[in-house]
Amino acid sequence: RRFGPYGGQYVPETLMPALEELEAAWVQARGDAAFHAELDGLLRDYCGRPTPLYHAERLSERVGRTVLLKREDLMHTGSHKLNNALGQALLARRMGKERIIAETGAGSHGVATATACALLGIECVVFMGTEDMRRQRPNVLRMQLLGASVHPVEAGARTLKEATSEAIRDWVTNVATTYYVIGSVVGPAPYPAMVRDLQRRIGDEARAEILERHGRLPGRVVACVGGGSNALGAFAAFLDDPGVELIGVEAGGDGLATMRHGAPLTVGGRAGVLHGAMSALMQTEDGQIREAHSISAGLDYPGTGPQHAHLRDTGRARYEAVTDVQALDAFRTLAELEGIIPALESSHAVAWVLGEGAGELDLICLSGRGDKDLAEALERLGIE
Amino acid sequence: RRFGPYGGQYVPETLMPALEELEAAWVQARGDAAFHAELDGLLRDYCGRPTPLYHAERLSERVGRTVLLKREDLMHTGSHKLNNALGQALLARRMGKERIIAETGAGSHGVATATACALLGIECVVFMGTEDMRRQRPNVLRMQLLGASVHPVEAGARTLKEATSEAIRDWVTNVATTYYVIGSVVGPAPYPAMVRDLQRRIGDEARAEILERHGRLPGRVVACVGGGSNALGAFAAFLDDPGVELIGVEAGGDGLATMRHGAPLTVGGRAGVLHGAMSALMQTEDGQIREAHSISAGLDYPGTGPQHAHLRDTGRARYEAVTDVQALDAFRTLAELEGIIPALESSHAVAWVLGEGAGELDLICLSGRGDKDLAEALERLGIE
Amino acid sequence: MTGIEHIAAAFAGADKRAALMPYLMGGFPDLDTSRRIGDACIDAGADLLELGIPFSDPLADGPVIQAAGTAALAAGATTDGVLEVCAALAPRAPVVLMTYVNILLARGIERFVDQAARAGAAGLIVPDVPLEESAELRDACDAAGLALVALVAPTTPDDRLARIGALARGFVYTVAVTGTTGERRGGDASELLARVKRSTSVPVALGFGISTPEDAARAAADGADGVIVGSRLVRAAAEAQDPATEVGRLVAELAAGLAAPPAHTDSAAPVG
Amino acid sequence: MTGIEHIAAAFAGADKRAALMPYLMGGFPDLDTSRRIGDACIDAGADLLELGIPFSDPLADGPVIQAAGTAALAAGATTDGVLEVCAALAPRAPVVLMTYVNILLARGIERFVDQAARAGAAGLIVPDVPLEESAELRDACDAAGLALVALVAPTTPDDRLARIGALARGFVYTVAVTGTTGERRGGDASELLARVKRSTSVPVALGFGISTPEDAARAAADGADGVIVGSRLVRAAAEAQDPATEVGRLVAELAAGLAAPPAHTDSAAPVG
Repeated sequence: RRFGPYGGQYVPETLMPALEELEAAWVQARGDAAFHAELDGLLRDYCGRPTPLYHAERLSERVGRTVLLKREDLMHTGSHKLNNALGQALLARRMGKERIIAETGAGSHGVATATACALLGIECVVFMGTEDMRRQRPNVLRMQLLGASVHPVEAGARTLKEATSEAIRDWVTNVATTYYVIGSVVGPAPYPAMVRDLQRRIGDEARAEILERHGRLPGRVVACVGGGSNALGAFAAFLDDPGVELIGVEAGGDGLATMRHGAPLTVGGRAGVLHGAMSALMQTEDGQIREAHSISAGLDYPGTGPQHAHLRDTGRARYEAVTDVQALDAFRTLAELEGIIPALESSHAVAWVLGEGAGELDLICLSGRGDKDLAEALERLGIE
Repeated sequence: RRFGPYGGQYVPETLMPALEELEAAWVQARGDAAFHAELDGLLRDYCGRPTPLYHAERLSERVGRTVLLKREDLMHTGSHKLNNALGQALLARRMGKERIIAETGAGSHGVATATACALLGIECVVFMGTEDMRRQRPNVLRMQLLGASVHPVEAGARTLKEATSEAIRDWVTNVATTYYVIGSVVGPAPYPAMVRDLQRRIGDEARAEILERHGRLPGRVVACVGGGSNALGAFAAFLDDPGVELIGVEAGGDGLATMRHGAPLTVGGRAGVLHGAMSALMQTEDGQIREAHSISAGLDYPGTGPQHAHLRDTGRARYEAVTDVQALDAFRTLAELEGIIPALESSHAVAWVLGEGAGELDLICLSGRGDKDLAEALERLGIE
Repeated sequence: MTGIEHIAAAFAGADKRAALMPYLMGGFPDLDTSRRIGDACIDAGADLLELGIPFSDPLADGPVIQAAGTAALAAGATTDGVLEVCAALAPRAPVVLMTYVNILLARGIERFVDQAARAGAAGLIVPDVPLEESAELRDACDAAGLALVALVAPTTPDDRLARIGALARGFVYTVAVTGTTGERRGGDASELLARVKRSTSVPVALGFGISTPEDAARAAADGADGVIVGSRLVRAAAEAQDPATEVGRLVAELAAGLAAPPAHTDSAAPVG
Repeated sequence: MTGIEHIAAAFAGADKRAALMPYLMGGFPDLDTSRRIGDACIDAGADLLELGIPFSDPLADGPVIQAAGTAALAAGATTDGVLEVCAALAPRAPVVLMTYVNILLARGIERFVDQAARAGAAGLIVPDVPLEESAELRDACDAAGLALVALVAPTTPDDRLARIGALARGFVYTVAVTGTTGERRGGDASELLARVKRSTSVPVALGFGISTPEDAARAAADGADGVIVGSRLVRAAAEAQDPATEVGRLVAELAAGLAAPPAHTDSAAPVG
């Protein structure tokens, strides 16, 4: 339940029995071949896994080294989020839960959860900040069409942090009937480990394919980190490969100096508790959580997954930040060079690679597609 | 160059040498292992092929028989169109063309062409009716971001027919430097056969997989037909399987009785020439082309591929129409039952299956995803 | 007298069927007014006070207390400021501080507990520190003589209740409903209270959803040794022209409700 | 006299360096006015007339003629109506009908050709019927004595030119530029015209992009046996208060340009 000092279960007593029940169900499901067979079958036939590992030639030429993209953007619903949401929804059905809730920032996890619920015929409520609803309107429409209720959250900065708090409050209230599908490697145990396990096929697939096709391991694995599920899913397979550098790219927002960012790991944010787990946080002296800022709703979060904080402390992974402007530039560059429109979240990982001179083989986890970000990004880019 | 009486090369003399050059280049490329290796590699690593064949259990339950979905919606860019656009863009590069033009209705082909051009570093201009630009605004934004110029077409009903005419006019003018990527199995020879060949891997993959996984062939293959490239791509592999019924679903629009539709095959439209080929057409007594009508911009076309007209005449394929309302209902139904938001085009094929009582194993070509249609469809559905 | 003893004395000495513990948000609407609200509560018959230190992300709180916390922070409330309010009120009644664990972690658990004790606090409620995460905090509280109040919920099973009850200090805070703080229709808590009382030797207070004198009377009738009323009073503090007077008036009504003989209410009827 | 002979006579008898063939859109702005425009052209010195039957999707036409066709259809023009205009004009000058193949297919190729011949048409231009698709249509035209005018373009290679030229009837329509109809700056057509003339025994006319008397004179100087002027006149018909008078005035200027001795123009200079 802990990753070094991080993690834990900092939740109201009302939820503790539910977490225990969840952990037991997950341990059981994890060991059940039938569960894996169903999940694996759906990931293949429904979601389109394995996703390709694409050698981006023009991007490689631009940066002077080989760059491979793990194409989670080709997953059904357009991001890696469905790997997790589908696994948890199957678990929820197994546990006999009749209602599923989720929080969402960029909307990708909300859409993924709404999709899994439609597929399994389970009621679905998604909590979303109203600022994010504005920024990611297409995803709101998708959730509604999929039959989910989108519950607008007006508190605070009206983004992911508030949506998560509201989802937890709903869970506290309806815990008997409700399964809470957390969308990243955050929250109280067992979520961070469970979500990582559900996402680690990103890295497992990529590792197997790069060995088979390129006969070697990557020099670096680069992924964006908000909560950090795509990053941890990609990193997990390489943790025991000491030669592979792991780079988590956080949201630099307006710049680290401005405090308007979402980079608690990069700035060395003090450990604290948010949403049930201890991890690196953006907070005041007094322990109030700061509002994060990022052009990318999915990275607009002042906390991060506890295992990332531990990987940082142990030095196994390195965390850096790129700004909104750099991410936007990468968004456009990847579209123009490779015909791939990345999610603004994933654009942060691309931006880091574009800005890095050295290296020989970078593997980027392209965690999602940027269709959802078009209006926002083009406005900022001054196209249209 | 003909399919029975249909097809041909009804274009201005200026283009005839270009068509000859194109045909020669295509015949050569088709026989070149290196061309196929590059195309196959990109289709796998860049586009995500093979696409899954998904057994839609809740949809199957609803209609009382097994329904399989060929998931072209999971292709990079969100539809089958990239199979063709990528193949033709590679051909254009091989021919030394420095500029690519395309027409688009729903925008899927425009996005696919813009994507292929970005990938290969070729200039791209896409012609699109201004009514379609309004209906499919996200795709306009995507094309612009991919570096393509979107050329608005104001003539006539401002939809696909006019965009195609305008693209041909550009081609006539710039034929020396320009390759015209037609997006469907229409246009003068060799386009209908070439596009079919580039799309037939839809059917080839599906046929191989259904034999392997289900040990049998489908009872029916069902696909929507505007120009008809996804349908022909799906049908091609089954033409010599007499036990497999082939159903093309056209746009019934407001209903066949209203004349506001896009169903020239279903209503027995007289043969005529539009955009360089003879085929079934919606036209007046005097030979003026009628305006089509469909909620789906991709089916909003008064003509159709010449091979479809021939398949209809010979009885090998059957063509029916579903209305806008039925397509919208299917759009919503598939989202709610399976967590898959289909393109409004593909929704026509789903609608036909939903409305059909008999049968035992239907294979639907789900030609694209419906993200592009959200705003339009939800407004019509009265959600929001 | 330690904080734990203070609390015990307050429960023992309550001249009502159950001890009355109003909740107030420290620093809401501002520090001075919140101190005056605390005074008014004591004047009106409160036996103990629960004093909230605002936190930006209060997971266990419903909209009323959440909004009050946000407003308090916007008005400049700090942990130190609320500890000063505590110091001002503590001589008159036992004050139990309520906040979230990140507020403690920000200055270090030991330091926080030490400062709370020096501000005269009698106990501490931290709703996001369940039994499993409580060892360090309880050790610190025990060392400082502060009661680390345990929370139990309707979802808590008996074996867990036993473990929590055995480690409880001051009193057990029984959450009446599964949910966040707020005014709502409550059900019969007698069975839950009986289960909790079997698990512990300290008094058992009931909170969450209690807002009217009738609610309070029913909680007492159901067996609560104390009743905690929060959102109703915080709402009054937010809405009233003169928050202290209005909260005092409500607390007096609640105290009267607790003093009166139990009304014959249908337990299924609305009570809010 | 057959249509083919009519056309040959018109080219031979042109009292200018090259025959002048104005294009007008049948039914634009309405049927009657289009007939009067035709008369005005003949009065002003046209040697032949090209008469368009409007089609909804005219691929070979630029914006001006495209818009005129759309307007003609909106004003109720039909194939039969334009054939009546043809019948009215044919006694005064050879009329070459220009339309797209779907208009022919709508009533059947043989029937269309028969009706055109009966309306007095001398020839037929169908820009979307290239050599490869022309057999049936040419057979029908030959049978009816109608000249199926072949088009050639700058992109047409020599071997293809030879095949087209051998089958040409009436005259060869040489498309001056790669592109659609319209007013634009033209280049030197002498080389193209020489190539075309080597390939055929019939007269060679130049069209597309010719709009001024200077353009026409240059085309003649470059070797054209005839010049076709379309978009400039259709634009005049669209914009003028009195279309027939204005088109007649322009045709007279064009005719004068063709009659005058060649000006010393720099062939690279703008001519529009």
